[in-house]
Amino acid sequence: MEYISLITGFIMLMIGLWGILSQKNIIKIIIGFTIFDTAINIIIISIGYISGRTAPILDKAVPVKDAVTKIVDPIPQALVLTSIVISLGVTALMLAYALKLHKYKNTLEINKFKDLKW
Amino acid sequence: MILNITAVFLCIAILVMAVIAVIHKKLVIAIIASGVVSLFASIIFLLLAAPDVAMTEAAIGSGLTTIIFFYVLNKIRKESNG
Amino acid sequence: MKIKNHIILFLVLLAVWLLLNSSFEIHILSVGVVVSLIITLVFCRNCNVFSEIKLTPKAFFYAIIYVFVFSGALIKSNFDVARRVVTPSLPINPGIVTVKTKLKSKIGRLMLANSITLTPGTLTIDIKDDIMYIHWIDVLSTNIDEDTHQIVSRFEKYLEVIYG
Amino acid sequence: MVRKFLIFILIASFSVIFINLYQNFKGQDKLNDLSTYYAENEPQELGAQNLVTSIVVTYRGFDTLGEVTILFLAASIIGFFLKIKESDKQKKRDLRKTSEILETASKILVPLIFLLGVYVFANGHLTPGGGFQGGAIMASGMVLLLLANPEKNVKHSLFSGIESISGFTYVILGLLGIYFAYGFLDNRVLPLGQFGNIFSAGLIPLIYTFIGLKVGSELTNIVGNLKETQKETE
Amino acid sequence: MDGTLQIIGAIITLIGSIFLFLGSLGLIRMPDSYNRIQAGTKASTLGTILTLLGIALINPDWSGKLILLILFVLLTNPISSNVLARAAHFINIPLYKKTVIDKLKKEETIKVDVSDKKINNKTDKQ
Repeated sequence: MEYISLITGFIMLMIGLWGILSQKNIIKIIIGFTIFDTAINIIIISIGYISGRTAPILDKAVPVKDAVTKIVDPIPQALVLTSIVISLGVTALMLAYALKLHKYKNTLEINKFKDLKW
Repeated sequence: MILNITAVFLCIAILVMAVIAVIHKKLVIAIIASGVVSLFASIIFLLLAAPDVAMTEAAIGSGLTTIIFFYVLNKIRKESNG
Repeated sequence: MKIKNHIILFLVLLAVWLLLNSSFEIHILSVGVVVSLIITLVFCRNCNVFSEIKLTPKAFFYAIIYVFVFSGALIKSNFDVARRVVTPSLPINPGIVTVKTKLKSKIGRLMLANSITLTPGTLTIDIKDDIMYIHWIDVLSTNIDEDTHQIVSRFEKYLEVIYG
Repeated sequence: MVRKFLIFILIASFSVIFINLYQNFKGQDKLNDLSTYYAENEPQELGAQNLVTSIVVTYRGFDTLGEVTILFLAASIIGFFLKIKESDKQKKRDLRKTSEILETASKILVPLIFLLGVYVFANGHLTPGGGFQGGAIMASGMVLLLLANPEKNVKHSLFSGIESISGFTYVILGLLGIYFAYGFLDNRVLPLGQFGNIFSAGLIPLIYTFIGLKVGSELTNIVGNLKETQKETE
Repeated sequence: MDGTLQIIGAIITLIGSIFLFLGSLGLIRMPDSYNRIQAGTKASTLGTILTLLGIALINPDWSGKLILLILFVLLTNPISSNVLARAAHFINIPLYKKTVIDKLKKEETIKVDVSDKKINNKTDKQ
């Protein structure tokens, strides 16, 4: 299970990287970034997974005494939880930049933005 | 065993959708494909025993992100037409 | 009239809260009362949706009958769609027709549109005043009165009593 | 052509790294020391059923504070970027009227969606869920309201007010932990209560409620900003 | 005794998934988007309801939340399909070529004519 999701995460990360580097449209580049985010989250979660164990919630199914032998690692989940919310903020920020750039240049092609090139 | 087979199918679907999201010419289809990637990723998180993360990904990754993309796309289209 | 709105919304929210928690402990009940009261006061400043529900015994009786009529129509519609999908020649004859409705209350019209969408071969597209535009997968006639009789009237006689 | 070749080389080198990483990955068979400590001592120390919540709110509380700050910065930068002129605000837009069905349905559905959001963050210490998820659900309720009434705008002052008040209260609750308990964001200010009850785990439900309100209003502000800029051109 | 309840639940879940499968088959076979929305809405509504009922029989502790989910699906699924169909008609997605009649279209075309005239007037003034 963790091997399958780990290798999916790696391939997805490379797809996202390829999208970021090879695409010309700014919106497509931002889509590449969101795929990159999701891939990294999948990798982190699958590193914390221990096969055959359940979610880190100590209810009826997992008594408090046996918690150490029955739950998966909760720390990566806590980190990914914050990472997803931040990724939404960053995506929205990038889209706002894209809107502003489109307003000034009236295009979304990344090759047209040469103002900082010399 | 059944979980592993399900995970393999889901992962193949995720990879296909990711490729579509990156290479498709139409922006609308690319955005929807990236939303579908997030939705399937949330199921993967559920299979990896992380229900908190699955809820967050389903609500934020596939819901709000797609809506924000569409608002921006709508705005850009109106600017280029008018 | 306005206080009825608030009370109905409050009761609906409290019922949803108790179903979500599926327990009746005093802690959960107290938190639910506070939360439902706040949400009711925030969102019900100018809502007039719920005041049109009639709270008579007859309406309650008709609502129970309506649930059965509606479930029957839903199951029938699914077999209808399944038959059309599986048949190799794809026997469809679609079109957009108009029907008339007598209902005045907003929530009644919403429920009518939902029921029409979930019953055999029909899909509500738009609703303007008392005319509804309906996409019909197998058009039998284009006359407005006949269509109204075919599609609307079997639900309308119940919804008219419930919502007015 | 050179560019494509360079991209190919970059991705190929990344894939070599990943193959090495994958070959050395054994898969865990037991928790590491820190997680073992959390799993053993959390029920006595903090009293929350959901370990992830206890880590997010208390053990790693500083991370969450920084994360909420980053989200606030992102929201305010977007607001600064997409500011529209006062003269543009008055212009009327000629929008398609929404159907009566959606308008009626939104009046019924939006309170229910908000109740669901409150349920998710009030039960964050017992079941999966918490402030971030509840805030996202509330923000999607606001999106439904915006879709049903396209002429209306988000009241930015109201949501900024909610956001700053809840952020301020969050920090104040953290400081109470220094005074009454053993450190910043310690939850043992209130009694821990019975394990598994809705009034348990000290301050965790309160803190998560304020995080939820803050995240929800920030996301609503972001969506509102991106929506309103549609006005500029017409 | 518990076993029979679970078997009944599993059978109901299976029937629900068959309806879901038929709905997705309809999505592929139907010729235009309105017919696709029809097939998708109906089959997915009943399929989801039956699946949730089956889960409620298998796991009676969750029945409160599942009843709530059923009510929510019944309320929201038709509304979303109505909004989709309305938007599709508004942006002029073409109907199937065998379509008999389109009464909504006539009014829309009249409206479009009026707006065109307005635009023409504006350009004349300029």
